[in-house]
Amino acid sequence: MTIAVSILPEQQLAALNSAYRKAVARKRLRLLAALAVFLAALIMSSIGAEVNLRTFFTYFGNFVSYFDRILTLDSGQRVWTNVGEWFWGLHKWLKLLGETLLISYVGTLLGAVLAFALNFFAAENTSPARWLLFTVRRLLEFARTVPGIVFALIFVIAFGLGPMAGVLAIAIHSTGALGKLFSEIVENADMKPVEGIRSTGASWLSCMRFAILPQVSAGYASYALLRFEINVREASVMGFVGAGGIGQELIVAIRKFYYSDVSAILVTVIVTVFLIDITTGWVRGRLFGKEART
Amino acid sequence: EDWRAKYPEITFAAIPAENGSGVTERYAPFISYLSKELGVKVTLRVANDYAALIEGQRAGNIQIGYYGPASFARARLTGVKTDAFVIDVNSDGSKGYYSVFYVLAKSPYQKIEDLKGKNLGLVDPNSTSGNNMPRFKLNAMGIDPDAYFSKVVFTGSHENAVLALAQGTVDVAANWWNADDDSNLTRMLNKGMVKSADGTVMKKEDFRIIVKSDLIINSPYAYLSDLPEDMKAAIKKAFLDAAQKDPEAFKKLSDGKNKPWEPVATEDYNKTIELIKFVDNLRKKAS
Amino acid sequence: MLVLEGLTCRFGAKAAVDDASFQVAPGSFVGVIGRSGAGKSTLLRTINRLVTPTQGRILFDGLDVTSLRGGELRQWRARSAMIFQQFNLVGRLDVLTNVLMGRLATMPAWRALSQLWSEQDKALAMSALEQFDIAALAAQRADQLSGGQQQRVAIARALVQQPDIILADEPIASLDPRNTKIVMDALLRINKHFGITVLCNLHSLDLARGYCDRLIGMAAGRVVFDGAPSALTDLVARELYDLEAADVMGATPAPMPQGVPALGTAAAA
Amino acid sequence: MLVLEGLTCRFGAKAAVDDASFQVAPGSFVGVIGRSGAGKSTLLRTINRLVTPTQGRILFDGLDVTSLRGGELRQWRARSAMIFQQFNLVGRLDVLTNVLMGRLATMPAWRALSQLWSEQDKALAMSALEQFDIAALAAQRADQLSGGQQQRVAIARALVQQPDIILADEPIASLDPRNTKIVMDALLRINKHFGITVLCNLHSLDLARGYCDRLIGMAAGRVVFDGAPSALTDLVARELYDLEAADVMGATPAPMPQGVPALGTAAAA
Amino acid sequence: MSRKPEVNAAELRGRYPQIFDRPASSRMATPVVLAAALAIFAFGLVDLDFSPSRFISGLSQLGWISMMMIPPDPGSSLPLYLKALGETLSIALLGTTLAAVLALPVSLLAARNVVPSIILRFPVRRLLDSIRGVDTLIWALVWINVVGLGPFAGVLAIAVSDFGAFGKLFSEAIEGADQRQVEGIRASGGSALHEIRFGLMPQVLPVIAGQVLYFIESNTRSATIIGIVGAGGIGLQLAEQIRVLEWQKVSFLILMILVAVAGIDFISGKLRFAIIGRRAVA
Ligand SMILES: Nc1ncnc2c1ncn2[C@@H]1O[C@H](COP(=O)(O)OP(=O)(O)OP(=O)(O)O)[C@@H](O)[C@H]1O
Ligand SMILES: Nc1ncnc2c1ncn2[C@@H]1O[C@H](COP(=O)(O)OP(=O)(O)OP(=O)(O)O)[C@@H](O)[C@H]1O
Ligand SMILES: [Mg+2]
Ligand SMILES: [Mg+2]
Repeated sequence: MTIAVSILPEQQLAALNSAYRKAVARKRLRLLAALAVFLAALIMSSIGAEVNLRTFFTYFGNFVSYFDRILTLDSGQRVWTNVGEWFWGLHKWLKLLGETLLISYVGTLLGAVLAFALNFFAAENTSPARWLLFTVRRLLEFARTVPGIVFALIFVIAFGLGPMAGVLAIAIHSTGALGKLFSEIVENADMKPVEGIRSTGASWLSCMRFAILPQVSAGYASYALLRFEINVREASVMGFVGAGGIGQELIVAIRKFYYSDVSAILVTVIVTVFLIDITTGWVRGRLFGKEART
Repeated sequence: EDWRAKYPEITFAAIPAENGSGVTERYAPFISYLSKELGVKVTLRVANDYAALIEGQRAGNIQIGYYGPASFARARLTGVKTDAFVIDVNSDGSKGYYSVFYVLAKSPYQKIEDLKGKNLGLVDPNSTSGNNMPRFKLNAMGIDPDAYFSKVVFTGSHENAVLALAQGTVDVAANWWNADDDSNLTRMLNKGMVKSADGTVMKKEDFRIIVKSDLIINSPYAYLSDLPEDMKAAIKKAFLDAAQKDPEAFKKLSDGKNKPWEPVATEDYNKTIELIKFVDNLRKKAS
Repeated sequence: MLVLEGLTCRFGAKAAVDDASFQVAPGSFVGVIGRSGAGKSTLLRTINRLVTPTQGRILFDGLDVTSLRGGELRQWRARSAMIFQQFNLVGRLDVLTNVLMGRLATMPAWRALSQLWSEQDKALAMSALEQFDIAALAAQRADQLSGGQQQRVAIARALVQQPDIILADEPIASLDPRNTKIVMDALLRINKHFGITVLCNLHSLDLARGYCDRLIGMAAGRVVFDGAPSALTDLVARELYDLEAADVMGATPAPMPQGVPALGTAAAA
Repeated sequence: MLVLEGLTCRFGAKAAVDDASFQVAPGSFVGVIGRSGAGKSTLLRTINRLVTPTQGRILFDGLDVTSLRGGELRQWRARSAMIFQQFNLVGRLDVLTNVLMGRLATMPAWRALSQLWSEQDKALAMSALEQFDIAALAAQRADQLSGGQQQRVAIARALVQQPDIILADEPIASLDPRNTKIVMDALLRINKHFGITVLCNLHSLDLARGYCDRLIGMAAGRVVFDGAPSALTDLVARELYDLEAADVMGATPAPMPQGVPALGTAAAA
Repeated sequence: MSRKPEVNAAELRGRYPQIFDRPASSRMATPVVLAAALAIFAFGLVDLDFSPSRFISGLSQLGWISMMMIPPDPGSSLPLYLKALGETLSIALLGTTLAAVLALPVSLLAARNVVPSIILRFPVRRLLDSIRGVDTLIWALVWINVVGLGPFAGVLAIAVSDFGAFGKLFSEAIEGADQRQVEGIRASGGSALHEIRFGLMPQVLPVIAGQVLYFIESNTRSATIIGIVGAGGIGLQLAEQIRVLEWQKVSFLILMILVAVAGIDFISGKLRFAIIGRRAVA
C-alpha cells in the first residue's frame, strides 16, 4: 500500500472535524427529527388502524384459502384440469375487456390532451406569467385531488347514466395527474435549446414546439402509457355508472362467489396487464431507450 | 361459563341496509346493550360489501352477522357454517317483504311491457329484493332483463336505486316494500331525502308501483354454527330480550318501525337458497 | 453600427455588466475577453435581448433595441444571431430542422408549428450546411454529432437567420484543438465574405489575438480594455486574468514546472 | 510495475483497444494522447477492470489483474484509482462521504453500509481534502460545488484509496484554464511527492508535454507512439491528430491567418 | 446591411434528393399513426355513447350543482367526518409505507441496471404485474380471511396492491439513475451492495419519496378498500353524500380532503427537505 496522504496534525484535524460535525449535526438533527415525527405518525396510525400482529401471524395460513377456493371448479376439481369449463365465458369477458380498454383509452387520451395543453403553463420554467402558473396549478390540483369516483357520481347526475360519465371522470382525473407529471418533466428539461431557439427570434409557441417538445415527448408518452394502465383498473370502479366493463363483471363474480369465474377473469386481466407492461416497456425503449443510456 | 374465557371479545358485523353512514350511530346503543348482557366486549363492524361479511364469517372472526336474506343464503350456499337465530319482524307482525318495481308517476309507463329498451336500476347482485327476486319475477314473465332493457345497472343500495329513478338516471327501479306506509321509499320520503334532478323535494304521489313480487322472508341475524352451545343460547336470549330490556336501543335500530325479534331457523331460508340457485343458473344460460 | 450607451445589467445587487459603452463598426471582428464571471456572456445576451438591461441603451443603425417588444423584439433577435458555448441545439431534432429554426422569425406561425418549410428555406439551410461540409449529415439527429460538428450546425443556423451581427459566446470552449480551428475559421469566413459583424467571447488570448481585429477586455462587469490586439500588453493581460502572464499567454510550459508545488500551496478555490 | 501484454478490448466487431503492449515504471507520469475515439478511455477502464478485456493480460508487480474476481478484483480496483472527466461523484452525498467512498474496499461491509467510518479513515479523508484546500467544504453536497472543486474531491477520493497507480481519464476536459492548472498541479504533486504512478489521458498536447515524463499515442485502438515528450515530432503529432502541426502544437497563430479560407475548403469532418 | 449568401435551389435539390423529396413512407408515418389513434378515439366516442347534446345539457346541470354546493356546510356530522378522515389517513399512511418498504428491495431485482439478466428480471416483473392485476377488492377479501374485518385488513390490502405499483415505479426510477455515480463507487473498489447503497440510493430516494407521498395522498381520497373492510373512511362518506344529494356536505367534504392533501403536501415537503436537502426538493 502506498502512503498518499499526509495526515494532518492533531490540532488542525480536530478543528476541521468539529467544523464538519457542526455542519452535519444540524442536518442530522433535522433528519432525526423528521424520522421521529414520521415514526410517531406511524405508531399513531397503527393504533388507529388496529394493527394486531398476533392475529396476523396466527392466521397467516388463511392467506391462501381464498386463492385455494378460486382455483377450484364447482365440481371440486382444480381449474386447470378443465380449461374449457374454467373459461366458459371467455367470449363475453373478452368483449367486456375490450370495452374497458376502450373506456380507458378514450379517457386517457382526453386527459392527456388536456394535460398537454395546460402543462406548459404549470411549469416554472416555461410559464409565461406568474398568475397563469398559479391558476393552472390550482386547477390541476383540484382535478387531481377530488376522487375520480366523486366526479363519476356528479357526472352521472349531470350527464345521465352510461359510459360517458365514467369516461369524463377518468379524463378529468387523468388531466390532473398527468398535468402535474408533465409539468415536472418540462421543469427538468434542458433550457439551452430553448435559449438557442429564442435567440433566433422565435415566439413562445415555437420555443415550446421545437425546443421543449422533442425533449419531453418520450417522457409524456411514458407517463400517459402508465396512466392508461392505471385507468384500465380505475374503469372497474366506474361500474355503477354503466361504464363497468370487465371490472364490473369481476366484482359481480366476487360477490356471488362464482369462484372459478373470479380466477378466470383475473387471469384474463393479468395477461392483459402483462401485455400492456411489455408493450409500454417496448414503446418506451423505442422512444427514448437509446438516448437515456448514452 | 367458560365460553367467555374463549371469546373475550366478539365481533358483530352488519351490512348497511340503508346507507353506510347512519349505521354506526344506529347500532351503537344496541351494541353496548349486547356487551352488557353477554358480559364480553362486542365490536361493531360495518362492511359495505356482502362479500366481506361472508368471508369474515367463513374465516371465523365474525361471530354474529346481520345478513340480508340473499346474502345469508349465499353464505350457506358457499359453505359458511352459520345459523340464523332471530328474524326482523315488521310493524304489522309480518316476517317478510316484497320486491317492487317503481316508475315515476309522471312517466307514461304502466306495465313492464312499456319499458322495453329503457334503463333498469337494480340494487346489488346479492340483494334479494333488489336483484334476485326481480330477475326471478321477470323470468316468470318471460323476460330476459339483459336483452330486454337497454341497460341494467347495479346502483349499489336501495336508496341509490330510488335516487337514480328520481333523477331520471334509470326509468324503472327495483326496491323493497313492506306495506303502503312502510317501505324504503316512505322512509326516505319521511327524511326528505328524495329530490328530483332540479332539486324539488318529491312526494309519495310522484312514484308508482307497476310490479309486486311474492313474499320474501326478512333479514336474519346469524351466528357461527360451531360456537359453544351455551354461548349461542346466551346470544339468542340477549336478542330476544332486547326489546324489553333496552327498548330505547331496540327502537333506534329501525326507527321504531319493527316489532321485537322472533326466533328463526336456518331451514326457513331454504326457499331463498333455491331462488339464488335459480338466478345462478340463469348466468351460464344467458351467454 | 452597433452602439452601446452606458449599458448596465444587474442581477439582484450584483452588476453583471456595469456601465459598458462602446461602438462596433459594421464588418469588424471583435473579441471580448476576461475572466470567468467578468460579464462577457451577459453582455452578449443583453445585446440579443435574451436578458433585459437594467439601464443604458443599445442602438443598431439608429434602431433603439432596448425599447423593442413583441414581434419587433423577435425580429431583432433574428437579426442578431447568437452562437453558444454549449451549441444550444435541439438534440432530438435532425440537423436540417435545427438549421431551419433560424427561419422561424420570418414565417407564419401555423406553417412553423406544422413544420411546413418552404422549398426556399430548405435550400438556404442546405446550402449553409454545405458551406461547412456537413450537408451529408442533414438527416442525422443533432445529438449524434461530435462537438465540432454541432457547433458548425449552430453557425449554419445563425447564418440562415441572415443576421446583421453574430454574437458568439465562447463558441469553442467545449471543442478540441482541431475543431477549434474549424469553427474559428468558419466565423472568420462569414465575417470576411459576407461582411457580417462578429462579436465573440473568448477564453484563450492566443485565439483572440489570432482572429480578432479588436479586443474588448472586461473585468467585474466593466470594460477595462478596448483596442487592437497588439495593444494588449502582458501587464493588461495579467490584470485581466489575475494569473501569471506565462500561463495566460499559452506559452508551452517548461517541460517540468520549476520544482514541484509544495503541499498546501494549491491556489485557493 | 504495470505491464500490458497484447491487451485487446472489443465491443462487438470494433476493437476499441487493439493489441496494446507496454510497461509503466513505478513513479512515472505517463500521458496517453490521441484523437477522440482512439481508445484512450477504454484503455484506462480496462486497466481498472471496469471493462473486461477480450484478450491479453495486465500484470501489476507480477499479479495477473486480468484473472481477478470478487473481493480480489475489488482490492485491485482500490489499488488502481480512477479519476473521470465527469468526476463521477455522488451528487447528493456530502463531500467527506464522497471521499470516504475511497475506503470502502478496506472495511467490513456492515460498517460501510451503516456509515460507521473509523476515526482513522475520517482523518485520512479530511487530510486529503485539506491538501486540496477544500476541507472547509467537507459538509457540503458534492453537486453544489464548481467543476474544479468537484474534480479535486474526486482526486481526494482517489488518494484515500492509497492507490499504487492513478488512472485519470481526461481529468480536465470539463474545466476552465484556471482549474485545469490547479488539477494538473495536484496530480503532479501526488506523483512527485508520493511516487504514485499516474496514467493520464489528455486532449491537449501542450499539457501532455508540460506535465508528462512519457507519452503514449493511440490511434484507432493501437499504440502508435511511445516515448519521451521531446520525441513527439510534428510529423507524429500530425499523424495522431490528422491536422496541421501548427494547430496541434498550440503555437500562436499568425495574427491574421494568411488570406481568408475560401468557401467550401473547410477541413472535411 | 450584410450580403446574403446566394442559393441555387435547383442544384441543391439535385444533390440532396432525399432531403427535398423524402420518400412517402417516411413523410406519411406520423400522419398515419395519428389518424389511426384518432380513428380509435372516434370509434370509442361513438361506442361509448358520447353525444354533444347530452354533454351541453350536462354542463348546465353541472353549473347548477356547483351553485348548490355554496356554502359548504357539514351539518351536524363534523365529528363523524373528522373521525373518518383520521381513520383514512392512518390506513393510507401505514399501508403505503408498508408497501414502499417491501417494494424497495424487490424493485432492485426488477431494474435493468442492477440485474442485467433478463431471465432473472422477467419473473420479478411478471410477479409485480400479477399483483397489480388482482383487484383490490380481492386483496381485501383475502386479508379479511387472515385478520378479520377492520382497518387492519385495509392496511394490508393497500400494502399489497400498492406494492405492485411501487415495484414497477421504483424500478423505473432506478433505471433512470445516473450510471456515472455508480461507476465512481465501483472504480474505488465498492461491492454491488456499496454501489446500491451509495451510488443508487442517494439518487433514487427523492424520486421514491415523491411517489410514496403521492400514493398516500391518493389513498386518502379513494373510497373503495377502506369501505369494504368495514373501516368507514372519508371517501365513503363523500360517496354517500353525493348519493343523497347533500351538495353542501359534499362540498364541505371535498374541502376537507383538499385541506388534508394540502397538509400532507406541506408536511411531506418539510420532511423531504430534512431528508434530502433543499436543492433536491426545489
Ligand atoms: N441569470 C443570472 N442570475 C443571477 N446572476 C447571474 C445570472 N447570469 C449571470 N449572473 C452573474 O453575473 C456575473 C457575470 O456572469 P457571466 O456569465 O456574464 O460571466 P462570463 O464572463 O460569461 O463568465 P464565464 O467565462 O464563466 O462564462 C456572474 O457573477 C454570474 O454569477
Ligand atoms: N461500452 C461501449 N460499447 C460499444 N462501443 C464502445 C463502448 N465504449 C467505447 N466504445 C467504442 O470504442 C471506441 C473507443 O472509445 P473510447 O471512449 O475509448 O475513446 P477515447 O479515446 O476515450 O475518445 P474520447 O477522447 O472521445 O474520450 C469508440 O469508437 C467507441 O465508440
Ligand atoms: Mg460565459
Ligand atoms: Mg474518452
